[in-house]
Formats: sequence, structure tokens, C-alpha cells
Amino acid sequence: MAHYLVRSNGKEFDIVIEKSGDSFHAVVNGRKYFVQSASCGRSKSVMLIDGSSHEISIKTNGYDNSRLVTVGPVEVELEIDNFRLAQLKKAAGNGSGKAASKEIKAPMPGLILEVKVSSGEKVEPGQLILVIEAMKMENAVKSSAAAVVKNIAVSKGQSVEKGDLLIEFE
Amino acid sequence: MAHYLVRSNGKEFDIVIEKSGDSFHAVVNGRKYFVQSASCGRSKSVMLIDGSSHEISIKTNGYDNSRLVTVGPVEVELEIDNFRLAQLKKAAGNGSGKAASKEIKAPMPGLILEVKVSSGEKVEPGQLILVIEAMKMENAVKSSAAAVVKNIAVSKGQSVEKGDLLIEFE
Amino acid sequence: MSKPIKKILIANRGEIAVRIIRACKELSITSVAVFSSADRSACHVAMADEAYFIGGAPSPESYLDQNKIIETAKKCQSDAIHPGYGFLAENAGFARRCADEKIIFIGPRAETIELLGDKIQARQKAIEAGLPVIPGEEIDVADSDDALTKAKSIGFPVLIKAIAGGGGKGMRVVNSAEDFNESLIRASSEAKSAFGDGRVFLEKFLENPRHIELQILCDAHGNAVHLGERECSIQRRHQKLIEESPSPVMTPKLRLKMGEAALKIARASDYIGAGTVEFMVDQDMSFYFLEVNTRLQVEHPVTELVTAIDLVKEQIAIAENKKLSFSQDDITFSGHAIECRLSAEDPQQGFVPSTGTIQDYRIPSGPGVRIDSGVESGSEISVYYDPLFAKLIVWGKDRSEAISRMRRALEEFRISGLKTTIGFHRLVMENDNFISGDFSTNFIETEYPNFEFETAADKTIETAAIAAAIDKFKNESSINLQNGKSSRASVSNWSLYHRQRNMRKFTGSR
Amino acid sequence: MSKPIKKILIANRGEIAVRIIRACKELSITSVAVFSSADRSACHVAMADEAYFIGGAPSPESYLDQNKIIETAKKCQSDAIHPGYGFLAENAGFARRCADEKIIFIGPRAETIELLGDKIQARQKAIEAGLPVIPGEEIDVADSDDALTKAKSIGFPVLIKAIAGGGGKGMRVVNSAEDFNESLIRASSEAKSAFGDGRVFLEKFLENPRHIELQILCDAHGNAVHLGERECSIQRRHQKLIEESPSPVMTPKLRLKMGEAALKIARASDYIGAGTVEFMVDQDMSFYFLEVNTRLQVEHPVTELVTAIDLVKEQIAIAENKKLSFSQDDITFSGHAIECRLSAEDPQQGFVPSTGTIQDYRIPSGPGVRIDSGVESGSEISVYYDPLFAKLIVWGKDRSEAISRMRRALEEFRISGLKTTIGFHRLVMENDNFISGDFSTNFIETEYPNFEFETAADKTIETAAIAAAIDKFKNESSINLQNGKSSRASVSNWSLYHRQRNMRKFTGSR
Repeated sequence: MAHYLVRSNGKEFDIVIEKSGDSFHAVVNGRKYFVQSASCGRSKSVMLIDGSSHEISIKTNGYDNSRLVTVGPVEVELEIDNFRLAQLKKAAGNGSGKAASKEIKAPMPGLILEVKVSSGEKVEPGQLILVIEAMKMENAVKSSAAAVVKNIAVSKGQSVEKGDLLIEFE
Repeated sequence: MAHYLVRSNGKEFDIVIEKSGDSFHAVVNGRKYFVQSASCGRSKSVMLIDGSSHEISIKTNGYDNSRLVTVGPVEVELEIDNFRLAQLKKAAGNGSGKAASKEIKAPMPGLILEVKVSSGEKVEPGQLILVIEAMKMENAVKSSAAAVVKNIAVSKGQSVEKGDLLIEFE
Repeated sequence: MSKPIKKILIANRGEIAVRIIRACKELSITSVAVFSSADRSACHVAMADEAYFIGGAPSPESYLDQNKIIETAKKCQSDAIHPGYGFLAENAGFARRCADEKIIFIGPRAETIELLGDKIQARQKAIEAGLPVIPGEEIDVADSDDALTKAKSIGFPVLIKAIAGGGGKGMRVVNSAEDFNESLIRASSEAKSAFGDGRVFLEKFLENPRHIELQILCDAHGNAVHLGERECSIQRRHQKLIEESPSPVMTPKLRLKMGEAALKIARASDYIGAGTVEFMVDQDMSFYFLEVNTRLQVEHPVTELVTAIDLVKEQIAIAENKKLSFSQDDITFSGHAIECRLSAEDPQQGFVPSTGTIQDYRIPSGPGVRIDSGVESGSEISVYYDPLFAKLIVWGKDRSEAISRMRRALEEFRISGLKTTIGFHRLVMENDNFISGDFSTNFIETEYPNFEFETAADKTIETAAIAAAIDKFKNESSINLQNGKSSRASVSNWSLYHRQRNMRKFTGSR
Repeated sequence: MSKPIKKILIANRGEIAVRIIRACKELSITSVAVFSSADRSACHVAMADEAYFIGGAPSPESYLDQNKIIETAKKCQSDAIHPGYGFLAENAGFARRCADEKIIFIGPRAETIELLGDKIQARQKAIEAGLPVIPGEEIDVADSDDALTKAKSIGFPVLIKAIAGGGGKGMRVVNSAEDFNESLIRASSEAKSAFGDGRVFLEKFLENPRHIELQILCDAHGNAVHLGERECSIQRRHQKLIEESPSPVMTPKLRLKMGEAALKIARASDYIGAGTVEFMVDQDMSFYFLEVNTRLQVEHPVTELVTAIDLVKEQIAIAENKKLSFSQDDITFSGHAIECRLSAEDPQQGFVPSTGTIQDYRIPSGPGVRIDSGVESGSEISVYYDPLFAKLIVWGKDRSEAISRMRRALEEFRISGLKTTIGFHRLVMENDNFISGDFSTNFIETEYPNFEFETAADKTIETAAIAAAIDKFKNESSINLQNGKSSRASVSNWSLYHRQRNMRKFTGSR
């Protein structure tokens, strides 16, 4: 028997798994399911929950507790912890609530075509900040809020990878 | 540069491989080819021989020198050795020429339905020896030559795997 | 009055279960798979909306277990059961049990299955309906002397075939009186084990006949149509390997006559559902009634491709008591379709079954190609079930385009981990007699006696040799690098990294 | 006189190169691929009979390098070059160079490409041929005041579009005078970088129009036919996402009128080859000439599925100087076809391109499904080329069957390693306005403002959570076993083996 806490997209699932012969009982937020699971190939399996069939594939992000679970054609990102560990983490109260974005990162890999702001400039919401060309399309990157530009990390003609820092705000 | 001897289906290929930039020169039984090879995924590659395109996949039988090479949709089994090693092997003259078959092995996995001979019995070429059921079909196993049955390794109702010993002759 | 079906239990596995599940999904009908212990992660289980375990790997413990299947259907509240082909598809007792349990059996009525499943009665019915039949009669297996006398009076070669069942099981051609007795015993024993009925029938064996069958659809309101023919002469041991529509020898006039004959026996047996009337056609184009298959055929897709009618959806509509939405005049035939049955068998070794785990499964696609497959990468082909793992069906504007498309599609197919008949089908698509359409049911044994097939071309072997050499060369270079066994005495970390990067480059990884 | 083509160089990559190679294989024409350093192991290289390296990953160094392509064609003795779409497909200079080098360019004559590639000239030609056009005129980018005056006189909203090229590049809708200047500069700059020509045209922007196009085929002997329409209104930023044939709003009468209009401009421009005449259709079903695409379209398969005519083979036949084998009266339309363009883009993040290596690629199949794909497991999607990796095309007896089949096929599709638009297409196939056929080119921005798509259903998230828990449970049990960290103090080798066997059983490995 094992007790897990699974979180995804703001939802929490308290799950107890118990083996039952070739199969499993899963108690999910108090509701009991009969689960059969059979693997097929390396990372795929077929899972039946009270008879409902699902094709499952699970990818682990290396050492940590996050998983990319594919249910049929749908991908779900989630985090799974042993229940007690999750409770301890919560009690420790490691801060939630994301800080407002203080930077713009490259939304895609591409080439910086133009930078339309300069350091120290005050920008309005929706103002054009820069233009990235990717796959032959020009993409306008705009500010989401009023802010003051602190640092411009890229220049015209530069290639960037997805996630590269472009602009920092004060 | 490396020098190999490849054997398949009674044919021998004396092959010298030399790297040339991103590509290779292969001299095969004295004829020179320009070869480009690019891998795609784990076991697949695209190989161009003087521009002719081939989709290649290679499986190795563990430690030894035999390979299963798939060229497009065609499978080719072959053996590859370093040329000098192959020459040494040849000089040592490890016996070729297979001995006549002294046994019958299961040609497929299945269920022994009937054994039609007994130990010590003399059988004629084409005589029915036993019947195996596999995938709902009855398959007659017949003798390929005149022989005397020495040992019957299976009995009616027994399940056999492909390659299991069924009958030994004297 | 029509009654919509909401949930169908598919009492089958493999490609045909997948085919039926696809139809259910497109009709928004809930699909229910059943599975044996060998099929826990099979495609049909993964694809169905629901799936239930019904027993052990051997089919009598699962796919043939009527109790378990009925029980499962009731438990999950299925309105209907689709039996596919094989297993319980032509079991009148099962159809009757479904009726008793108020579950719709998607197939003809039990009485029809019973009547037509018995070759003697079916033959009698055909004679009454005015269909031509091949000379022959039932024989008593126990009285081998009398059986031999009857065989002699019909004249060798004769064909012994099981009265129950079909699909080549319990069937033997006997060319001379000496072989008669053993063949009779084998056929009867095979029939008994396959169908639980050892009775056999004896008939004149036609020389170089064609096997041509007519697809029929009959609703419960007296409407019956035929959907043209399928040419199924390319067979091995009475198992069809390649089917096509239209037949290369068909004429509109002959199709009309055979279609009428097919509908005559359908009407005479109050047929409801999809079915196939099989005929033998001899060299002067006379045709003889063979039998009626009271089920969906393996080869139904070729008809679907030339008529644009979805036979599984029509089966379901008929089971819902709907009227056919078209009449005979609405049915048109367009282009040419060919199906190759792809099996896990080794043609080089007399088509022995090949088992194992499928690796690197890649199906062809593009214009005019359809695959009905029951497997994927990671699927296991076991000894328990039919070795058919997929059907490759192509459509072309004419036979010539269909053949060249089939060739192209077979070349694109990739599967490893076991032996298959794909290479064999590629040979047939290059065979002059196949291409000219000049063949009979003896095609395989005439063209490929002793299963002596051409192996890989010399050029292909040379290519494989070069590939193996390049591969070994790359690996040896790579091992040398990894072990630091470079000819240079010392290599700095940076230059090692640099060389590995180069190597990655020339091997094409990016 | 017709001259058979023996060898075709395909000056393209990805799915369209694969599509053309398939046609070549079926016609026994030798296919030659060319490839950049990013495409050494790409599908089109693996599938072609021959393949030659032509340069670096950025397309100007390879797929757009006319010298290298012509040189390769001459070196390997190709009779003909098929340009696919994009790259050099509508480059009149390249077509002319092929002609000079006596290589057949599979496409219209250079003069036709030149004439119709220039939106101003094409518009003039259309007006002369009697086709209705949208009010508008060319503007001088440098004289922004004059441009704004012209925009105001046409009346906002206006559409700025590049005179050269197409495919949504260099195109901007401007709703008010304030935004005009910046949009004009952006559009012109985009046009200059994409087509080397910054000239733009201004026209009245129609509210809620449909984009409907007519496929034409014209041989070199004066025979011209149209193959019906394609409805291409489902677009994002002027890039088509979903196409179908017939259009849900088409009537036989309108098709006749639009077909006649399409053939008028074809005749007026001495068109030879396959082409597409694009129209905007407004809400009262008036249609306006938009442009002619002098090439094979991405969406050509929907026409192939409803007409059973292979457009690539027809292109090749026309290039061989053959007469069309059918007349307008021979062309019939059967059923309904829909295409979804599957792209490596993340719809949740405003359709940003997604790059990476494709894993676990599994294409759907079964009745009525066609995939034109340019990738397979192990393929890399790079930043250098169009993110379109495959097209999923289905045929159904009517629109409703086609939609439910598309839904089924999208559900069967598997791809991992990067984000794709498959989930987005699944949403559209469930969208009431799409299902009713009631949509315009504004569909995407109206239905999915701010790219706010429904994420996974709660039930699906719960299923994923259970799957993760079971998986973790299995792994932890397995680690315990392997490390011998069992709760029992000592475990004999035999019982350990026994427990592992059991575990294999319950995980379904056999």
C-alpha cells in the first residue's frame, strides 16, 4: 500500500494504491476504483479504470517529482509526491503565488529582427517591444503591463533559443 | 582506414573503409564507392552509395560477428570480421560442410497432436513422423531421408517451442 | 421500427476488433473490448472505450467462451455483440443465446447461420434456389471403403472438406486412391478439433478454378443488394492471401448473373445482414455455388474501396432494424482495390508461424493506401491466435495503378522482430502471371513450388555489406574515442569533446 | 508529341517531397531528392531512389539555391524538376532557367508564373477576363501620407498585402487609421524578406468572408478543366489550417459559375499545368477573384479524395505533353473530404513554433484515412523550415461522416517530443459552428480569442493522476525487489525470482 499526493493544474488528488492480485485498488479523494495496468513496449501501457480503457505513456523529468502523462492523445503535466512528504512540504510552507513577470523570454527560437525599445524607457501595456522572425514569420513581442526597461539582453540580428532572456524590467 | 571481410549467402565482400570529411570511401572487391551515412533515431540510418539512397537498420547479435541488416524492406543476414582476423580463421581452416541432419527440431511453436513413429523404427523418406498443431492448423512433419529412430524427445499433448528437439535418428 | 444501438461488445481481437471499434467511434457508439490474458495490452483493448478480461490465452478459455462473453455483455450493459470473423461469428448457438438474452447479435439470424453453416443443407438450398453446384456428396468417415468407392465414382482429384466451418481448416485435395484414407482421417480430425464436428463432404475437385465471391447486404425489410465480387484465387492451403475487386476476368454480364444467383440463395434463406456467397469459377467461366459465409469477411475492405460503402456501419444499421439506404441501382463500382493479408509467417520455411515482439512497426500511407492493423510497436504475436497481424489495402483508378501502388506501399512497410509475408507479397506483385490476371487457386503452388523464393538481390546484399562495414567502422572509432585508445598519446578533454561533436555531425545526429 | 519523363529531381523537402516521390515510385520514374545539412536523414532522403547534398540548413543556402539545384539535376541526368510548393515553386526565373537548360519544369510556363505572381498584373488580367475583383490599388510604401489617403478612400478595415508571394506572409489587416503606418511598414518589410519584393497592395477588407478556391488542370493542347472547390476559410494569420471539399455553402450552380470564372483566367493566361484560382466569397455569396497559385497546393489531397484524380500524376502527365485523359463532364464529385494541417506549434502559447526530435510517432489508419507525412520517429523538427510535419486527410460519404472520422483519426494520432496542433484540431472538430458549416476566415479569432483553449478535462487529469500513482507504485515495488529492501529479513533467490515473475505478469509483460 502506498499513499500519494498528485497535483496538476491547481487540482489535488489524494491517492492510495493497494495491490489486489494482478490488479490494483486506487482510492482517489475517497472514491475507490479497480485498476488494471499492462505495459506494452518500453514506455506505454494500457490502463483500465473500472473497465474504462486508457492508453498511457509516462515520461519522468529525470530525478524529480514531475511527470508528463499522456492519456490517449492528451498530455497532462503533473507532480507526484509521497503523501507524507507532500504534507511536510506544505507545513514548511514553501511560498506559492508567482511574482509578477519582470522579464521577457524568447517565446520561440528565432532571429531578432528589430528591438523597438531602449534601456530606461517606460513602456505601456501592449507596446511593441521587439520582433522575432521564426520559420519565415515575423512575430511581434509586446509588453503585458506598464514597466520600465532595465536591460536589453539581445540585439538586432542575433539568434535566440526558446527561453533565452530578451528584456528585463525594473 | 579499416579493412573488413563480409560474408553473406555464400558471397564474400572485401571492404576497405576510409573516412573522407563527413563521408566515406568504400572499396568493395576493388570497386570504389562514395558513401554518406546519417543516423536517424536509435538504430536507423540513411545511407547514400554514389547517391543511391538506402534506409538501413542494423541489429547485432550481441558479442559476435553476425548482423541482421535491413536495407529498405529487405533483411540480409551477414557476418563481418576484420580482414586479417578472417584470413587467420580461414588459414586455421575451421571445418565447413554441414553434417547430414541427425535430428528433427520443432519447425514452429505448437502442440504435439500425434507421434506416428516409435523408437527403433526404420522410416522412409517422406514418411509422416508427427503432427504439430500451431495457430489452429495441423502441420505434418515428415522425414527427409531414410533413417532409424533413436530417440523420441516429445510425447502427444506436449507443448513445444520452435527449435525444440523432437526426434533423434541413429 | 429502428432501435439505435448505444454500446457494442466486440467478441474478437486483432485487426477485426480494431476495425469494428473504429466504426463504433465514428458512430458515437460505446465500444467494449474483451481480452484474454495474452491480450492485456493489445491494440483492441487500448482503443476500445471499455475493456474486460474474459480468461486464459487459449481461445476456448476466452474468445470462444460464450458464458463469459454473454456475462460481460450483460454486466456492462451492451445492447449488441459484434462477433467479427472466426471465433463465434458463425456459431448459431451463440447467436441464439444472444437473442434469448435480448442482446442484438450483429449478424444473420441463428436459423440462417445454422442452415448455411451446414454445407449439406446449404448445398441443398442452393440447388432448390436454382444455383449451379459442383458434383459431390457427404461421406461416412467411419466407412472408409464406401467413402473410397464414392471418391472413385466422382473421379480423382477429389476435395474432402469439413461440413462445419471454413477457412481451409479440415480441407484436403486428394489426387489418387492411395492417399485417400490418410487425408480423410486428417481432414476429419482437423474438422473435429476446429469446429467440434468431424463430418466431411466429398466433391469433384475443379482444375485451375478461380475463387470468386459476391458480397451481399440484406436488411430486415426484404431489401437485398449485392456489392459486386471479390477475386480470392490467390490462396495457400485454402487460406486466402490476396484479394481484389473487381476480378480481372469479370464482365458486367457475368457480374449480373452471379449477383442474381447470390441474391437468390440469400432470399431463399431469409438472409438478414452482411454475407458472402462464394463461387468456384472454372476455365470456361461457368460458376458453381460453394458456400455462404454468414459474417463479415477478412477481405471486406476491397469491396468498401470500390463501392465507397462501409460494410461494418451497414451491418450495424441493419442490426438496428434500419432499411438499406440504397438500392441495387445506386451501387456503382469505381477503380480497383487489392488487399494483401500480412501474416507473421516465414515464407522461406514453408510459411511456418513466427512469434515474437514487434519492433520498429511503421505502416505505409499516402494516396490510396489503407491499413487495417491489429498491432503496433511493442505488440506480441503469440502462438495462440491467427498469425494475420494487418491487412494492406490499396485503391487505384485501374488494376495497373492498384498493383504499382501496392508495390510502393509494401516497400514502405517496416516491421522487425519476427518473420512476415510482406516480402512474399512483394514477389507476387512483380509476378507476370499475377500482373496479367492469368491465375487460378493453384497460383502459389504452381509459381512457387517448394516455397523457393528469390532471396535478396546481389546488389542489396552488397549494400548491406557496405552498411555493416560503415557501422563497424563508426563503432570502432567511437569505442576508441570513448576508451581514450587514440593513437595520440594524450588527448585533452576539450579536443576529445570536439572530436565527438564532429563525429556526431558526420553520423547526422544534430 | 508526348515525351516520357524518366527521372525527376524534387526540389523540396518534408511531406510534399514524400508525396511526389510516392507518385514517382508508382509511375516507375526514378526520384531524386536534394537535401540540406539539416536533412541528412530526413524521410524524403530515405525514400527517394537517389539523394544529393545541396548545402547548409538555411534555405537560401540549399532549397532556394538555383545554381546547386540545376547543377545537381544535370549531374544526375534528371529530365525534370518538380518544385513542390514554397521554395522555388512560383519563381519564374527558376522556371525559365530550367527551360534554358532543357530540364522540364513541372509547373506552368515561366511567363504564366510571372504574370500571375504579380498581384497587380494578375488582377488586371482577371478584370480583362471578366472576373469580379475586390476594390483596391497598389500603394507606394515610401509615401505613407498618400497611402493613408488611399486607405481612407477605400474605407477601413483595409487589407495590406504583398504583391509578390502568398501564404499570409507580408499581409496585414488594418482596422483604423492610427495603426495603418506601422502595419504598412511591417507588411512591406516581411514581404521584402520573404520574397525580395517589398511592394504592397491595398484593398477593401471583406467582413466575415469565406476563402474558396477552385482547382484547375490545363494541358498543353488547350484542354482545361476544373476539379471543384476547396473551402479554406479556417485560417490563422492568413495561413490555412483546415480545408475541405465540397464547401459546406457550395451549390451546383455556384460551382458552375466559379468553375467557369477559374477557367476564364486560366485561358486568358495560357495556363498549362495544375493551378488554383482563389476567391473570396462574401456573405451574400458574391465571389471575388483573389489570386492564382501557379503550383500544387498544400491542400490538394481533399480534391484528390472527392474526384479520385491524382493531381501529382496529372502534373507529370501534362509535363510529358500528354492530353488530359478526361473532360469536364467526366469529373464527378463523391462524398466529402477534410484536411487538417498538423504543425509543430504550441496552440496554448499563441501557436509558437516548437522544435525537437519526434518520438513515438504513430499515424492513424483504417477506412477513409490518408496521411501525407514528412516525418517519422527519430525525425528532427528544426527552426529552419515550415513547421507543417504532416497532413491528415479523411474521406466520408458526407460531411458529417468526414468530421466524425477526422475526430477518430485525430484521437488515434500519437506524437511526442514536441508540441503540435493536433489537440487544437480536435477542438475544432467538436466546435458547433464548424460542425454546422457556419464560419468565415474569422473563425479562429472569433472562436478562440487570446488562444484560450480548453485544457484537459477533469476526468482526464484524474486518469493521469491514477496512472502516475500506479506507475510510481510499480517502480517503488520494483526498486525494493531489486535492492532486496524487502520488509522480510531474508529472501531466498528462488522466491525473489518467483516474485519478479509475478510482477512481470501483473505489468503485462509476457
